[in-house]
Amino acid sequence: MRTTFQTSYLQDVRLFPDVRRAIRYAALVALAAALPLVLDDFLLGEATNVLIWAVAGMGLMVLTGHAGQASLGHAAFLAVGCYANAILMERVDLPFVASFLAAGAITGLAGVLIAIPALRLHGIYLAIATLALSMLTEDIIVLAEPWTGGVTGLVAPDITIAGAQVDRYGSPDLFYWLCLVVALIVTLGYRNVLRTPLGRAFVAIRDSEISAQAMGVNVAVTKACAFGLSCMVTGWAGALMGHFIYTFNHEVFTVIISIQLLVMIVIGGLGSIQGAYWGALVLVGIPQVINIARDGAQAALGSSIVIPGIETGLFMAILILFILFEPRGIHGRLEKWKVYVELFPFCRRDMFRRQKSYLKTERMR
Amino acid sequence: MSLLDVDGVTVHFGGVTALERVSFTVEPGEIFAIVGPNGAGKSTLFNLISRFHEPEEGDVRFAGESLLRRAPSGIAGLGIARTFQNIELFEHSSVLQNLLVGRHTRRRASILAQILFTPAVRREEIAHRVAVERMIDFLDLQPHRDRIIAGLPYGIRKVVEVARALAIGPRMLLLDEPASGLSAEESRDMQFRIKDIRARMGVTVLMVEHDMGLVSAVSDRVLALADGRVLAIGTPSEVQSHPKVIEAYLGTEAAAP
Amino acid sequence: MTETLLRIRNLECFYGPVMAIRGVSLDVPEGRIVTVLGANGAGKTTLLKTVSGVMDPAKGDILLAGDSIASRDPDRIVRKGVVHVPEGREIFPLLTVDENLAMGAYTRKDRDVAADREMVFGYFPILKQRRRQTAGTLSGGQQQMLAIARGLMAGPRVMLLDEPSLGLSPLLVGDIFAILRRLNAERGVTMLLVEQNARVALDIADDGYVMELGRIVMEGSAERLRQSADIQEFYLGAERQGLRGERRWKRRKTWG
Amino acid sequence: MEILQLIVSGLANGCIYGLIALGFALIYKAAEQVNFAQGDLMMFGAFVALGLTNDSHLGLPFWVACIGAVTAMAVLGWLLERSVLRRVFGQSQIAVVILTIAFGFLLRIAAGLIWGHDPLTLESPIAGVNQHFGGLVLGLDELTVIAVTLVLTAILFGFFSRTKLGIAMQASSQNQLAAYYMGIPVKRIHGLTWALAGAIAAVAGILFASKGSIDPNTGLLGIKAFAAAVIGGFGSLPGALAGGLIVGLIEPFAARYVASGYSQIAPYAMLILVLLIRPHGLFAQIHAKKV
Repeated sequence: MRTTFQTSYLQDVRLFPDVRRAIRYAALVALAAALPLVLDDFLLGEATNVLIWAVAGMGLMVLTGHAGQASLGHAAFLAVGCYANAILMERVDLPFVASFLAAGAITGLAGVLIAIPALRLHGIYLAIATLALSMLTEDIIVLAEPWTGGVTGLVAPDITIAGAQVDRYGSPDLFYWLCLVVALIVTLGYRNVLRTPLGRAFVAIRDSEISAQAMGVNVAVTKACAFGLSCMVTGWAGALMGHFIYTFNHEVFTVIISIQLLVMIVIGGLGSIQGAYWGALVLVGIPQVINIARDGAQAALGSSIVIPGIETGLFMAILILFILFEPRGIHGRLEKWKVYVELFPFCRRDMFRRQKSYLKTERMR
Repeated sequence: MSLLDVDGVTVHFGGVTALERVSFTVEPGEIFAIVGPNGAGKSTLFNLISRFHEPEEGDVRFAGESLLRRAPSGIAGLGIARTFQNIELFEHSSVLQNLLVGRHTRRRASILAQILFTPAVRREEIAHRVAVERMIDFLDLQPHRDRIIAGLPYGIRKVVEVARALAIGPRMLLLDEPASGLSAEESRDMQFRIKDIRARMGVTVLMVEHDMGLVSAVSDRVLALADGRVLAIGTPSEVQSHPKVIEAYLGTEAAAP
Repeated sequence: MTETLLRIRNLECFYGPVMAIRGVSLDVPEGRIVTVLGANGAGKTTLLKTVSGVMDPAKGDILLAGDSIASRDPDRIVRKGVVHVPEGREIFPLLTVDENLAMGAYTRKDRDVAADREMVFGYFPILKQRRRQTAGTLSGGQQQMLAIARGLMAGPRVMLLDEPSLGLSPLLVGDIFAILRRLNAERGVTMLLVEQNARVALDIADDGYVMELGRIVMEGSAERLRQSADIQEFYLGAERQGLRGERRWKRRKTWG
Repeated sequence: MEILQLIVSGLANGCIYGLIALGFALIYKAAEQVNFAQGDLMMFGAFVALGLTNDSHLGLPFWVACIGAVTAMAVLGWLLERSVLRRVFGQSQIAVVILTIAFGFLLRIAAGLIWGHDPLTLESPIAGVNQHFGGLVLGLDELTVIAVTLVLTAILFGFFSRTKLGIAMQASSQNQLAAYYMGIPVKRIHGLTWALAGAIAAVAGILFASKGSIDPNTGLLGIKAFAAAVIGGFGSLPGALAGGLIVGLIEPFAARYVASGYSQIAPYAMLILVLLIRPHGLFAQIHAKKV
């Protein structure tokens, strides 16, 4: 087992606790940046999709995983970001970078506005209220036809950055790099938040609101911050998503998407940045796996099998298995393996065994 | 001027009187204990100072300023820190992280600066670590520094809670039953710690405690409450020998020397 | 010589990776009060939880009148007459006092429940006054009484008591221990008592064990434990001011 | 007269929501779990009854099919608890929420595979029979729905407040550990609770399918019933019924007097409004925690 000796106060404060990890992550980023050189256009599109979902996942993760506020309505904020970006580019004629930033700001503001009434709600009630919000989104998009194009929807405008045309179909590698840059910036900002008072305040209100207050943490302001940051990032993901799918209408941002997003971060591992990426990988990967399996079955049986909703079904089945056998998600499972390897051969089976646990009512507040 | 001035506060909970015109003052540098039977209103008094409850009458002033105008989260910023009877720590964080939350009121950087992790934020973070490490040293928590609270024994958690409260850098520390659930040995350690907190950090201590051994060993003055009213106030021996206190709280057996 | 009712043999128990109990054996004779003393984190609560079945032992056996009850579901163990009164006032906060007591008698099919309720009210008159009140609105001391009273409603042969004095005023501690002593004398209830307040515990107990870091380090009659220098310094210390005084260093424990 | 007609059809619809909401409330009260699959259980129950009784399927007598569906759904509820939910016993409520969401999806896919995706109607003796009271036309189906809902709510209410088992259910939801200490078989009680919720879902499904057609997505109605349960205050049985009626009444009136597009929005807008005014619903059972 490797032991890190504490030799300075800086050690806890640094971005990476040790050099090894810094090198590992640098290699990972380099690999990600080199992907367009290796992959064909289809797979590169899928990789882009993973990055977009990971950004959305990080948006929800900060709220649910760290600040402990479960949301079943984040598709609404994807929609706000997506429409705000498209409308700003189209109607106000803003360049992409400006409209993208503004879309994040608008969505963040929307999040803060939602947070103010949501402050009084806890746990399951908050989840339900956000679910209702998600249900409303579809109808509101239809009702706000003058801006959103209603049922017909909108077409994502072309992106030009520094004279270069960034198009999902025309220049998929540029669009991929754009998404990669956004994902990296968000990841870095997220990591920074976690090692500063703001991130600690998030965790504090998640674990005990009452003692957070006694420590001087303003619960209302902190929750509003969490909602604001979360929605801002989700809005950015929504804006990218708009460009990725090219045309969109009210049917894109359904409550199913909200649920999928939450399920995704649970599978990835709640409370970890890596979890958002793992979850996105699973979410985007499943249809591909099914396609491969279907092609295989078709070749073997000679007839095609079509089961409607199989993607969602498989996704949900994976979710059930994860909650039952690895509630800490993919990230948690990997961490356990790491401990196992580091301790080998001194790792006991009991180490990760959970003792029976019991719940008390949450109706006493 | 008194540090804390509780002036004629009255609190009712659905017809039950929790506090009835209670007044007392705590002087700077004092260790002041509140005793009394269960349900006498001791915790209510603490929650009043923490602003979790609202008094119907009366005022609570800290260093001359009324607390009633502050939000619950504004109390720590004034320099009042507290612990809880049933321990309210952040269960899934390490001891170090818990203590760092105690530094929350000392943060200066804006949200944007925190997201960007500017050099100023870095300097501030290091200052927080230095302060917190000092607290860890002071209360002998080094072996548990990086351990998650959920896995710590009860006695250690009690100390962590005190450390977290001290990380605020308070002028007054409210301890809610610091020795409850501790063995005689641990309770004796707690006694030394409370004395050190006053002697070395100059913090005024206000505590609620049942263990009369601890109360008489550390406190300068004691307030006895029963049914929301003040029974007696004075030195530990005065209060312990007060007939009404014996009748309502100590019982005859415990009062016998 | 009385029969051994509860017999624990070589018990080992884990909290995740942490070994909380490291091979504990103890005997509780019928009709006696046995107390387990020990510092925090010594594993006393874990011991009781393992006996009552809410935690599973990794090794070892628990015998009730000769039958193994280790790893059984808690409800089966209650039916065999072992009732656990947990620490920290674990009551049903949204039910009334009466309903809480009715739940105490959940496993019983006989008709004496009403009589037992009157008996319990005899011991705790305050509960009778509050019988229609929601238990969550009781004061801490009353909740503690309710927890004990509820345990009695099961008509137990063995009561496992976890820190009944926690957070109570000295007067109330005296009251509750007087009631426990009466229960033992009048109804012959066998008790396994885990207590931080060593003085009151040794006062009512017949025998005692001392647990440290998951092991039994000392056992004997309550009288013998009271005489031990270690017990006096580490467990009765607060009550006897002179013993350690302002001395900050600690004597090494010998458990002789 | 038109208003009266709207009220009656709103009440009948509201009773269906109320019945689903009753399932939510029941599980919350007895296990403090939140079942997001209640709507899908209802849909599945309706399909089971349909599969047993419709001529194009098994063609059994209607009442046999009813009993069969209720039994089958009770077993399904029990199996769900036994095989899946019991494994997350003692973990946070959110785990159960997510598990039941996933289970709901699987039920929807299963129903689609077995009975197809086209809307089907249940051949029920109470469908399409009308009673005339003056100018008022009342369907037998609507009357049955209202009567069954009232009776079921009353029975469940009595069960929870009067019987030892009902109180034990409440006890085990409030403090699992203490319930165990008292010898209450908490896990078995959870199984029973879920079986009961499955049975109620089947009743709601049969009544719903008697009033109109069903398809695998009918389960999404559960979300509206969910809003109803929350409006009424989670864990309160009369509250669930009241919430259901409120949602049922608000829909036709919003459609009639505002605009048809708003009847979908109205229940959720109502939900958000209620949560803002009373964060735990109208009949909430929440107490202040002592620090």
